[in-house]
Amino acid sequence: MPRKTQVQATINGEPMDFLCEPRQSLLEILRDIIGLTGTKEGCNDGNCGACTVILDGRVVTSCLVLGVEVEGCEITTIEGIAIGHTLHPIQQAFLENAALQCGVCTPGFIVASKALLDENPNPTEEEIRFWLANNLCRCTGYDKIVRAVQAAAATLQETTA
Amino acid sequence: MPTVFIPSPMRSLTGDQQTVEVEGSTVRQVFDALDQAYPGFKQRLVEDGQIKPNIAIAVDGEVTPLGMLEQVGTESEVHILSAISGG
Amino acid sequence: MSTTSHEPNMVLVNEEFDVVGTRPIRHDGVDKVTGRALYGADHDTVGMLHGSILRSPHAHARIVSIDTSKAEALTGVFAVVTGQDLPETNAGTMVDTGGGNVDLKYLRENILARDKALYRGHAVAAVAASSLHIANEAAALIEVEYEVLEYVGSALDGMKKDAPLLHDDLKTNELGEKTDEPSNVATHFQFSKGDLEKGFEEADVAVEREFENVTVHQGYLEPQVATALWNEDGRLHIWCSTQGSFVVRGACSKILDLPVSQIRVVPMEIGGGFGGKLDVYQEPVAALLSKKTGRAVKIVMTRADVFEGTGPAPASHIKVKIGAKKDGTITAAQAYLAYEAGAFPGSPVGAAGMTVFAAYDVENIVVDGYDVVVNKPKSAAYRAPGAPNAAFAAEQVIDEIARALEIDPIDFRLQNAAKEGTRRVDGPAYPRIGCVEVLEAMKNHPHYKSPIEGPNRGRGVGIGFWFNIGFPSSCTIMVNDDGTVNLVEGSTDIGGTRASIAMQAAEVLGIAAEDVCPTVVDTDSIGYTSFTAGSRTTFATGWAAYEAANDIKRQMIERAAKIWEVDADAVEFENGVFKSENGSTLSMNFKELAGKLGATGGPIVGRAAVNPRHAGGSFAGNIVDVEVDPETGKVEILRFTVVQDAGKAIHPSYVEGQMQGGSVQGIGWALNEEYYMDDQGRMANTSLLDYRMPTSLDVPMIDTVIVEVANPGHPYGVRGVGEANIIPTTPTIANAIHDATGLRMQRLPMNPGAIMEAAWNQRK
Amino acid sequence: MAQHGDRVRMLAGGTDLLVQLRSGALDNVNVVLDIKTIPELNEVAYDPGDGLTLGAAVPCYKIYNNREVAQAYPGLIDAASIIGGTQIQGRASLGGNLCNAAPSGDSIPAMIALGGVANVAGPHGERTVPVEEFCTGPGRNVLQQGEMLVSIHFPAPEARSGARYIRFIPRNEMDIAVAGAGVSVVLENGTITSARVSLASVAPTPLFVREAGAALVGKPATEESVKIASEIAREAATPITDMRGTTEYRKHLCEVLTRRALLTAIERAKEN
Repeated sequence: MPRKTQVQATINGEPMDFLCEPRQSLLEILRDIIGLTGTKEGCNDGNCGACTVILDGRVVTSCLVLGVEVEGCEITTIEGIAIGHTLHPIQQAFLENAALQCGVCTPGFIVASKALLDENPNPTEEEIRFWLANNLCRCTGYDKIVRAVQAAAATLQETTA
Repeated sequence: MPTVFIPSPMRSLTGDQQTVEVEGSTVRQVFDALDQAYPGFKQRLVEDGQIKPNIAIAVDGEVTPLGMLEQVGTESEVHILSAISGG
Repeated sequence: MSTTSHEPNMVLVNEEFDVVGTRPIRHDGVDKVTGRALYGADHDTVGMLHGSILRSPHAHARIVSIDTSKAEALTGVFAVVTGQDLPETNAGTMVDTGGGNVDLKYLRENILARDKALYRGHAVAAVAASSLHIANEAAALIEVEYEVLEYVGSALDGMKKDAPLLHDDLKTNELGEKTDEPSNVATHFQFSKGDLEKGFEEADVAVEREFENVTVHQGYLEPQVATALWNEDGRLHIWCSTQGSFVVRGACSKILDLPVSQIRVVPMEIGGGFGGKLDVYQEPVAALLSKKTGRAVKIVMTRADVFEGTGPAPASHIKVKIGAKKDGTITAAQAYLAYEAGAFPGSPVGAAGMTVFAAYDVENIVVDGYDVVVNKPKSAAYRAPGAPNAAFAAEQVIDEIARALEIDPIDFRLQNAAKEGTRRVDGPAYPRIGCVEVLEAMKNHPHYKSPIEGPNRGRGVGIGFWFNIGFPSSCTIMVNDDGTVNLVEGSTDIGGTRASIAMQAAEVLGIAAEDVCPTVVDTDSIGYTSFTAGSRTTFATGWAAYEAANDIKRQMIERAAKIWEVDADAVEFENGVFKSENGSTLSMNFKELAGKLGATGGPIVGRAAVNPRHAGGSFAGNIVDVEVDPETGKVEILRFTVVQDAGKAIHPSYVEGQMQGGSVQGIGWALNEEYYMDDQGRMANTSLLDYRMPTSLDVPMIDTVIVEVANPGHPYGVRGVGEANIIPTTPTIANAIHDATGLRMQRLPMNPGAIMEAAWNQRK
Repeated sequence: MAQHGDRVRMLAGGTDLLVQLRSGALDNVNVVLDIKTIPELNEVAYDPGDGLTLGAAVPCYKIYNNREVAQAYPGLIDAASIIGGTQIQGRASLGGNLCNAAPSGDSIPAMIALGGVANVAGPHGERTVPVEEFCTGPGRNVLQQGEMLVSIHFPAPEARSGARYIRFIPRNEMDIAVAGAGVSVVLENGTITSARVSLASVAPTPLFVREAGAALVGKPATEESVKIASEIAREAATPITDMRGTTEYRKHLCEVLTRRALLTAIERAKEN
């Protein structure tokens, strides 16, 4: 068995260190080693977006990042989106707009949407659809997801205005 | 009397009749009566006292989960279908 | 691309209720937006091993030998299993797993191949190891010697006289009669009514066309996963992603030859199914590995496994002929349906035969159906199984006749629409149905009234019918002293059914949806409940909740009577308040009475087990505008409206969600999705990059109209809504493409290359 | 690196490499070197005089989020902003895209059109390779054992120059080019003084169609001229029939895409 490396990273604001094999992906580390199973695996080749996390401020698919690559990095997963005991406006908007059915793609969509609104607080519908095109949803037809992101953008702008 | 709708592959048995009226207050009784009138009928549909696995019986438009035990009214329609897979 | 909704979604309400028809936040919502909800792959237990399955690289091959010694020798490997580890059976032993009758031999051989590998991806052996990486390495070390055989790539090839046989023991079944010669045709059936010849003689116009559907996949985002622990006490525990925990229990019981009492299935949250998670695949394999190792074993499929090793929707070859008079009356209709079952019998061709002309009142019809085994994965259910293939054919021929007769395509459908009393070709006469109401809602929609302008643009319409089913469901409800209730049920929640079931109980009890706490439990903890499929869950399990709530209501009335010292029949319950006239007016609301239960005789539990019949079919229709790039053949969906009869929308948001989701699956099916097979019968595009499901950027907002034609067979008039919505989409888009380009597309997918080819052929 | 010979692979964004490693396509590889930490491979150095030097490991989003670069090289942004999707663009680099040497690599025709030159370092020192000569076959490139791609250099855009990359895919994002065209033109009062045309997905490597560009030199920047060049591109293409399209269809797309790309490039040139 390949020797394991010790890696230190900040995950959802919490400094952590873990041992990982060079071949293990960040997705495997998050789910199997650290136990943050909110990040989902749908394809393991970067094409479904279910494993989306924010890595040093940029959304990536964690299945295409090696665990050993995140030494010293800041990582935000779905478990780190809520603000303390309060849901993030995007999470609230997904609930109110019925933007999920089976819910397995939902963590990836919420994390990707947060990164979008952090960068572009007032996106057009086309900008939302373009940004989220790396996240597949098979249940909703995207309609209610796009509406939820629009609603969340509006809420966030009210609160910041 | 209940009316039984004969599927085309079985109309050879009924001399091409598309519907047949027979006595009976359960599917079992209806099939017994049919077999009396048209011998060989039951053996096409029934195995060890049960409706054959790939056949479904509908009474008044609803496929019955009770099979041979299903009640049949005097005005009832009985249909013989091949069981649909999936849902 | 086309963006923003053109019209607000509409609900054509037929009856108002307090809770039913409102839009509360789903009970499992918070867990699912925070990542806390536990899905199959999230299950972990102490000492759990990881399984990996070795699959056949060939579409059709005899298994000469399997040498597992190198795999077993690898450090970290705990066990290896092959088809020899499953009990042997002869063909013809039919068993009911709860998912319908199947041949036990075929059921077992699909789990692990025995003498032959019948499709690329067919499971041949499996390994349990301390890590997934080691399990995968070990699986690759298993040496299998194959004798590669000629494969059957399509239904028509399989029906040829000289076609290679998949099963030496398979004979054609015709309504109980079996042929003597072995064949790849598992079943032939014929439905007929009236006199077809006479019907076509009366016709002024007749159109006959042939159509090809290719294999497509449900495309659920969560791959199949199962963890099994075969305990030393002989009990088998399975944690899995399934649409039916009791069906998994039933299937594993038959496959492993173990009584159901010895199996407990825990349904984890499920990441989509659409019919594809009714059958078992790796559950029995994980069980065998657990038995050999004494440890829990988890097997998670890869995406390629999902495409090659689970059941897709079948390809088919369909011929449809329809005749009509100048005045627009359809006089005759005929269909020839050859469906691919996959490697084992059981395509949804029966349903296709019943639905192909189900939207129309036609006197003379003949439908012939063939279920043909081919060297592809055993087909599985996918949203209205069988019907979309047939609709792709029939709804295009209907469109062509309407054009030939110069009648508006909706008026033409209205003129011939099925109604209460219309007899389907398979015999049954319709109860109250909403076919006409759906067509009228389409005709009245601003989308249909708006002009379609601009070059290379076109509009299409189409409709579809699905039966929906009843089947058994159970429910238990416990009253808490704070006036809330806990609801226990067994239907996997695949799209908000905890809410739609809880809301029906809340309506009966006169409490808020939020005062019901619904939980989906394992097979030890609730009465038998059939799968989440057939658009049945809100209808049937909702009905069980309704009955269980009424059981509580009855007991609460008795308790109020006891407290007030009156007869039970002197107590009324209305709008959540118990009342009795006893000189003065006595009254207590549900919460008040709930608080008194402990002191007045103890807890109250309501329960119900139902097996409802009158599921009431659902009709759905589409209006679609497209633009076709004349230089590339690429189709853009400009505008999409879906109309469906929900009977009664319990939670309209999730009904809309079903309609929008089905529509977008239909768009993918129409434009891009296909199993692209190479010349060896292997799928070439086994990733989500190359199997092109629609992304958010490929579709516009999907406008919905919920029509409510109450189902007389349900207390709130519910008709299942999960399936009918996908049926009209492929032909509607084809009709729109024809309107835009004059091309009649007779093969799916209608991808850019196919459209350019059709355009070039038309010019030739 | 030297010691591992052909058993080593460089890891930049990993969006191709990790997938290939998992698929077993690189069974011989047992060492992966993360080169993202090397400063030179992350530099984005633009000078209006000298042009752009782009580190081989710079992820796409850092390219299109760079105002200066976006201003000066819209033809490069066309490609960088459509590789994979948002998440992929957070990792994938043009250097990786080039080394992966897929015929369908979206950024390669764009880089060829812009006259990009690869800076390669190895045990025997440094050398430069024009991008159009970098790929030698599907998944194969000119790198010798022990060599690595450090950066790609693009000359400063001339006045009245314009470039464009477009591809055709059945979806609107997240897809592999059925065919793609990267072009650039330089105008002088309405006449084309130089032009480059390159195609994706229609040959064993990204294809530099020198003769298509040559045919435009000295011609007026009109639809007629463009039509001639795009016909040459169609004839130059030698695509295979596979799940992404037939030979006939892909050749047809080469004409359509080259024409559309050239017309946009000319518009851009006029605005410069």
